Amino acid sequence: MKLITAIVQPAVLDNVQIALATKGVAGMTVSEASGYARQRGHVEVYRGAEFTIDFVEKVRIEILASDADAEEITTTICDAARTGEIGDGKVWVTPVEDVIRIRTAERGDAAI
Amino acid sequence: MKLITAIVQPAVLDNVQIALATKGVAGMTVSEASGYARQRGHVEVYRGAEFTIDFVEKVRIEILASDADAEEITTTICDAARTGEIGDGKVWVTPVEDVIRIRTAERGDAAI
Amino acid sequence: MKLITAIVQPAVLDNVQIALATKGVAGMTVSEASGYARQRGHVEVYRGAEFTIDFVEKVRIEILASDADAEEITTTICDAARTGEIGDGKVWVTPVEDVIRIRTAERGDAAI
Amino acid sequence: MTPALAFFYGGMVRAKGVLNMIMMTVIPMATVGVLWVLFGFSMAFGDSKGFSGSPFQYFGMHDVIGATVGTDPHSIPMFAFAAFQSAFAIIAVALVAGCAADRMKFSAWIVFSALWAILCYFPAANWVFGTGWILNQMKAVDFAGGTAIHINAGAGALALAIVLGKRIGFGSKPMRPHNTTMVMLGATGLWFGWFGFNAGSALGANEVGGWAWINTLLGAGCAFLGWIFVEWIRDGHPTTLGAASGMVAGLVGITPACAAVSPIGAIILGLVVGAICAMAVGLKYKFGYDDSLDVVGVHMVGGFVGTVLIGFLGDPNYMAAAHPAALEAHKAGLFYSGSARLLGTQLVCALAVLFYSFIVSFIIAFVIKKTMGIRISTKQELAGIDLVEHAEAGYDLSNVRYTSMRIRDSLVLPSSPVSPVPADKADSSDTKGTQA
Amino acid sequence: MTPALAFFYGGMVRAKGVLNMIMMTVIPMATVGVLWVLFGFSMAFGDSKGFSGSPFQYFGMHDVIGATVGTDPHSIPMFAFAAFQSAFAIIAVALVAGCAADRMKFSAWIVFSALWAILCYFPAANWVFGTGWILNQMKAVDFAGGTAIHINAGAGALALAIVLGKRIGFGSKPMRPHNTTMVMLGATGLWFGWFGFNAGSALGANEVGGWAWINTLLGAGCAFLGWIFVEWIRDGHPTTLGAASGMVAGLVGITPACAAVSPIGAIILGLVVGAICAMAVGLKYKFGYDDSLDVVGVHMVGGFVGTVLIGFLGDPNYMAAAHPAALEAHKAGLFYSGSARLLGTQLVCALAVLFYSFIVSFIIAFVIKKTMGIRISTKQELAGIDLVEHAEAGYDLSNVRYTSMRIRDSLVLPSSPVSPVPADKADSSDTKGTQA
Amino acid sequence: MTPALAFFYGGMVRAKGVLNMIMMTVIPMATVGVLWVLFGFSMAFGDSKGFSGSPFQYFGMHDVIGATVGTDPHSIPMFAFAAFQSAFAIIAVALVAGCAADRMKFSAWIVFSALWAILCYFPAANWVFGTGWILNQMKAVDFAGGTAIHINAGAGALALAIVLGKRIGFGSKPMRPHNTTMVMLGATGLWFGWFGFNAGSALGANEVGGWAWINTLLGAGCAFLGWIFVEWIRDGHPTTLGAASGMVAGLVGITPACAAVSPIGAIILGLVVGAICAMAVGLKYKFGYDDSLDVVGVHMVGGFVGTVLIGFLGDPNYMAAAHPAALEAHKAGLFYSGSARLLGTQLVCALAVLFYSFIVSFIIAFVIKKTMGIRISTKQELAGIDLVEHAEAGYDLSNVRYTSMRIRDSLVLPSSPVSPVPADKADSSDTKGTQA
Ligand SMILES: Nc1ncnc2c1ncn2[C@@H]1O[C@H](COP(=O)(O)OP(=O)(O)O)[C@@H](O)[C@H]1O
Ligand SMILES: Nc1ncnc2c1ncn2[C@@H]1O[C@H](COP(=O)(O)OP(=O)(O)O)[C@@H](O)[C@H]1O
Ligand SMILES: Nc1ncnc2c1ncn2[C@@H]1O[C@H](COP(=O)(O)OP(=O)(O)O)[C@@H](O)[C@H]1O
Repeated sequence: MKLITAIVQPAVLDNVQIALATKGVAGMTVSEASGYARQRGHVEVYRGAEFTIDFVEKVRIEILASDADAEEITTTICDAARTGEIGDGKVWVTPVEDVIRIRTAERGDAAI
Repeated sequence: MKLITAIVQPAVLDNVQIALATKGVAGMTVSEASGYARQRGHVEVYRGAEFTIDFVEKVRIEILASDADAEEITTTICDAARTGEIGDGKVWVTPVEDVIRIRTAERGDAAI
Repeated sequence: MKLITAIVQPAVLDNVQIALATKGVAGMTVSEASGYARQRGHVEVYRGAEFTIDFVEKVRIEILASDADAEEITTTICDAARTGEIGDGKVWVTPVEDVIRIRTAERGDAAI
Repeated sequence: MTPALAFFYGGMVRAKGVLNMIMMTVIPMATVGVLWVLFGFSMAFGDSKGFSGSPFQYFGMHDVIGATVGTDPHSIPMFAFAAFQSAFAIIAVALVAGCAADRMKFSAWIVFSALWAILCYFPAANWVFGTGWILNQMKAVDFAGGTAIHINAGAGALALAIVLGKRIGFGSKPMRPHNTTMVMLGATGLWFGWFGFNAGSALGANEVGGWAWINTLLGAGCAFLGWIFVEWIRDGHPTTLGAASGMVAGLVGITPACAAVSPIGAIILGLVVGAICAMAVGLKYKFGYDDSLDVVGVHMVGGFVGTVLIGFLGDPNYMAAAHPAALEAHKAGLFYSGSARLLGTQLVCALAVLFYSFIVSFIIAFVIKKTMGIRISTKQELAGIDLVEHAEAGYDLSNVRYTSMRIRDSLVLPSSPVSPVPADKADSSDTKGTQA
Repeated sequence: MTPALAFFYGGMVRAKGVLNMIMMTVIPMATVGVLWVLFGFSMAFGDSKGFSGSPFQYFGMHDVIGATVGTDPHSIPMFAFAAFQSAFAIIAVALVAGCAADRMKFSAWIVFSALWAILCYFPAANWVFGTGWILNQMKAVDFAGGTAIHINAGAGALALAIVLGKRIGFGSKPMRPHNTTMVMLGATGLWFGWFGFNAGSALGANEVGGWAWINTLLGAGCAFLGWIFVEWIRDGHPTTLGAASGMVAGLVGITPACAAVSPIGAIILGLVVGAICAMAVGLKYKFGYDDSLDVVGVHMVGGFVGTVLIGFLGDPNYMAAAHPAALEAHKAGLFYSGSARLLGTQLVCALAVLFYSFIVSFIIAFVIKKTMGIRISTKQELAGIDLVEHAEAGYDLSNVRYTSMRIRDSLVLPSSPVSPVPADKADSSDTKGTQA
Repeated sequence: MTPALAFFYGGMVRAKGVLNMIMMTVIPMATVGVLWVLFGFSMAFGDSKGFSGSPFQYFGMHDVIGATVGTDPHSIPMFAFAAFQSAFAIIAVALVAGCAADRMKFSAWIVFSALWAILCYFPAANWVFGTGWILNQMKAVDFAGGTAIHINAGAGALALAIVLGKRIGFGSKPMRPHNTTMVMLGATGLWFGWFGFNAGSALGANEVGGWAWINTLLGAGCAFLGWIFVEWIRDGHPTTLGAASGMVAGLVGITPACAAVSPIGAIILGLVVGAICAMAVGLKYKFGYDDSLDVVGVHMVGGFVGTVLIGFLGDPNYMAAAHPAALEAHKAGLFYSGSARLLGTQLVCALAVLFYSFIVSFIIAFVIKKTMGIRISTKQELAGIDLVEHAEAGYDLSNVRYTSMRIRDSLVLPSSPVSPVPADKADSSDTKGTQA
């Protein structure tokens, strides 16, 4: 099994969600994150003192997938999240040794 | 070494914490997350317009464990987090190549 | 490729960021977390009732790196994040099978 | 003023219940306002019929045009007086809401609060401010409502808290205030409004208003000090929640006394009330009733202590102008006159209101519990009362929106009596019961 | 009062636009205040020159020292009267801002609001409160500004919303209030201030002020009830946002009527206004104009309904004291006199102000759009208007700071006319246009 | 009013220090209130003994019953006057707190603020409002406290900031306001209250009150404009924090002048004060004192500019009614009379208060530093002052609770003089020192 982690722009979350739903992806976990790379942050000014907010808001999406589905999900996310502007983010895939559904204690692919 | 990641209901965090403490688990890292799967979100109404909050609040728990302890910790979490209702969440286990305790620069199992 | 995850004190984030920048690390993703281990939480009192806040605020840093750079980045983070006090946190390294830059669909080391 | 109470209370609950607490606190501005104008004012200030004034004398404010209150050079139009007194009626009822955080059906609260206004406040206002026995037979001193408002509301809250039962997790799960700055906003707003209540009760910009103002400042300020001193000694730290609570306790305590004591008396009264209330808020854990936001510890105890302390601190120089009848009947407070007559009177009146209110409130709450139901379900309580009773969330500060939107077809005109609510969201019995 | 509006509006937008909404609402306190003193007061209360009073009669408040307003035992200094009336001018303009959330250039708003004050509010104030036709020729009843303020502002908001166009995502993306407690803070603050407006419009602590106060309480309270009843039936839940909206709708509706109707009339008026406005706020989705915070649904509709209902509910007993000229000219409301003359008059005046304001506002907005530009760019709107127009964020509640700091060299004295702004942050044309 | 200041200040600090800032600002409502009644009023308004009034003349408000202030048809009871003036005393002291964000021991602040009230404010109030030299010998113009309150507090803040030293990270780490909406809430609340201060200083609803009100509106509004214009030119954006700061700066500047200048004069004064203060807040970075929330830049500078501008703008038509003695002694402002006598007088008085306050405040702060200690430890400062001084957190908006609860056995009655505080949480010396 695989864990697919994507860091995307907050504005594309809807898109990704819909694209995945049409591919039949059952579930995902989402959390807030801040990123720092090519995309520049912004400047705020308080009583004349300048504050540079280095980090840019992002959303982290995590999806557990069977080995077979991983590639398709990855591509789907990338396509749905692409705006073509700097800051679109990254997707990465890591190996998972075991998955358990807490409610039923099912394990492995059945638990996804 | 392993990284055990659990997505659980916020209300069971206490339970999990106590259960792990009794098994002698030394530490954990917790963060907020939102999930989306079988469990339905809720509806809010503002001046007659309906808003569906798709995502449900969850807590992510991350625990580093030696290979030997991983299975027991996983089971402990699942047992402590189970309410039997849809939305109980998932636990997964990923391989970790190295762990370092920042304070002492210890590495590997010693750092957990 | 590797994913380096660090849990550090919020106050050292600046330090880590600068240290990594001088080593030429291009990007990172940061999020908020709470930790629980040797370091004790604090006590608050509301109308005479005592509340123990068990968890301590931490910052999670995630960095994707090529196999070659991983060790140097890990050490850099540890050095920059060390205050010597309990609660300095942990760094761990996990294997990554694939990385994609969403904007360009580049894969692998090129996407980091 | 009542809005200030809404923020004082709202800040103290958890973020998932803030809107419900605010709603419970502000709804009397509508319901009690209407009842007041219909027959409440008449019950309070109409000619006494024993239990209360006649509800029909000024029904719907008829016969009020042209009428005045007070003796002549200082008389004011009865319409203005009714307007001023409406604020007291509303806040008295709103105060009770603090005991019911996070678990009471909103419809049940509307019914409870209306009945409580009719059966507990309007009569008590008649006794204390109007034509009734506390003011006129007993000649007790209660300038702006220590008994009628605070003891009354506090005892009602105690009864309601007992009937409601405890919140899930009371005493074991932490329920800390979600926004202490909002608590402070409310407390200072109350202080501000209280100057109006207490100084305004002098019905004119005269000298009594001047010292009522000074004493209100001192009473609240010294109770604030009294409360944080207890905390500093007992818990090691003076807290902001304690400061806000102390202010309110002091306002409560000085309410009956503000025209009858000297500034030095107000300082003493404030310190005593603040310290006693700081200790009294712990009683709920000892006795196991979930008076969630300490209406009992602050209002019942504070009002009681303030009312009784007049029996000690009532100063003849000040009472001569503000309470001549009481001065004549009972002499001054024990410390000035050496006589306990005033003290006895105060004690009797305070206890009478306390017991009356407790018993009547208990009966109202109990009847509601047995008929329409008084509490939301356990599942709803865990989901959060804002969501299930009001379909809203107090805050949305995140920049990430995990939300989708749908415009109701029925937005402009209702399409059906009850629009469908997801079954797992709210027991439909809930909302049905209250639409009648 | 106007600050209360700023919080009522500010809480309703998303967290990324709260500061801009507050700024748009408070800036008239400065700009309109200055215009008022320069020539606005004179246009409103100077001797009528047909369209409005002469702007030069009291230019810069000259000749106001020593002048009084009202007949003698109750006269007040004209300076005090001008001060009191300035609050009406400011809030009327500020109300319009609610239609323009999240997308209007701040410089364009400053220009629009100043022109709107001059061309729409000052003349209308003359017609309704001063020497103009609605008060003096038509002898219509508008005690505290249902037409001049609310219909006027609502119609202006409708025009501005149409010229501005919709927010990105209007009707499809959810835009829920980021802080409903702040909305309630604003609504209750408005209520508090409105007591001052309505009771104060009696220009003295007299009996008319007394019933204006009572009616303001009832009107707002009953509209609050009316609104949440509609929600309870239609949507299944009474909401806090609905409660706050109902309060404001009721205040709007009772504004023209508060001295002319009986308390029972105020209860009816409140319930009707609350229910109608609760339905009217959905119209924007039907017709597709983005009146973001429902200035039309609450103020235009509420003001209209309140103004027209006087034609039914105007009670001769109350009008005799407060509106003797209207009573004499038109008899009382339809329900009392059986005559529709007052109703007709009210309707004509309400519609006249509505159309005048809509047309003039549309022209002002259109001219601004074609000249200086009225809307920020799409990219800026997505980034959030607080950031691009004000270089600020409303909240920073996290304990983690992803921020670095730089002290500007030019901090004390400006070094160059326009300091460089990162090109991707703001279209420089934006700020340049407004520095002139 | 003082609560409004608490929110103005509280919103500007970081989330970890908001409660401490609020506490520092509100504690004078208790402590200074008591001191005022005990002997402060007497020091300020008793018969002058050179340095100040006699503290014993009205000690504890004795001999105040029946006394009045003002000449007869317009006289008011001395009790009411004392009540009104207490608000000035409290806010003057509270203003100083803004320089001490995030690092001052709460116990040290209580001591400092009490001593500052006694040694700096009560005498200055005597000089300016009472029987002392600035009003009576110098015949300077200071209507509502530009010197006694603002210059005084600003100079005190400068001294305290220097003695305290900088916050950790001052000038390098960003310390942005955690809640700009709260800042605006405070600023607009101050504006609202200031109408009461300035118009109320006319001691009656008369014409002087009318133009004081108008001028207060214009002064604050124009300084708001002045400030954001400077920002727009210098930084490229008008900010909400700038708007709020400008309002307050304008209120400060117009305070001494509001009865002595014409509305046009108030507009000029407002623009000048706003622009100058917008530049002055940068001085702390140049000179390296950490006046955290710009008490110096806003209050000292604003008060100074306002006081001195009267020397230019004092209009004989307005001074005739409000400041006849000053008009007679010095003629009007330079622009009207061509004489610099008034200007010179204003300058001398402003500088005298400034130096007096700076020196005395410095000594008080220095003595506290050397005796009980004035600052929390570095470790405590990093942990956040709310936590270590008050054992509280301002906000808990998350739905996830990482918390467990314990009911203290000692909840009702203190079990031991000092309950144990975890050693790593607070230096025990801290709390011990202040319980005495
Ligand atoms: N080496 C990295 N490790 C982890 N996250 C990264 C890394 N590089 C970039 N990111 C994440 O990806 C986001 C977008 O990266 P950026 O370089 O700005 O744009 P793009 O991916 O379009 O080139 C960053 O904000 C950050 O969250
Ligand atoms: N494929 C998945 N990848 C990542 N997280 C998932 C996935 N499926 C479910 N989750 C997480 O688990 C939570 C619970 O899942 P859900 O299907 O609602 O209940 P249950 O696990 O009890 O069947 C979700 O809210 C989500 O956070
Ligand atoms: N087994 C673990 N799994 C995951 N995170 C851990 C684990 N142990 C510690 N941590 C994280 O590391 C942080 C610091 O750990 P702690 O033991 O308090 O200090 P130190 O690492 O300096 O010994 C914790 O707050 C927690 O976030």
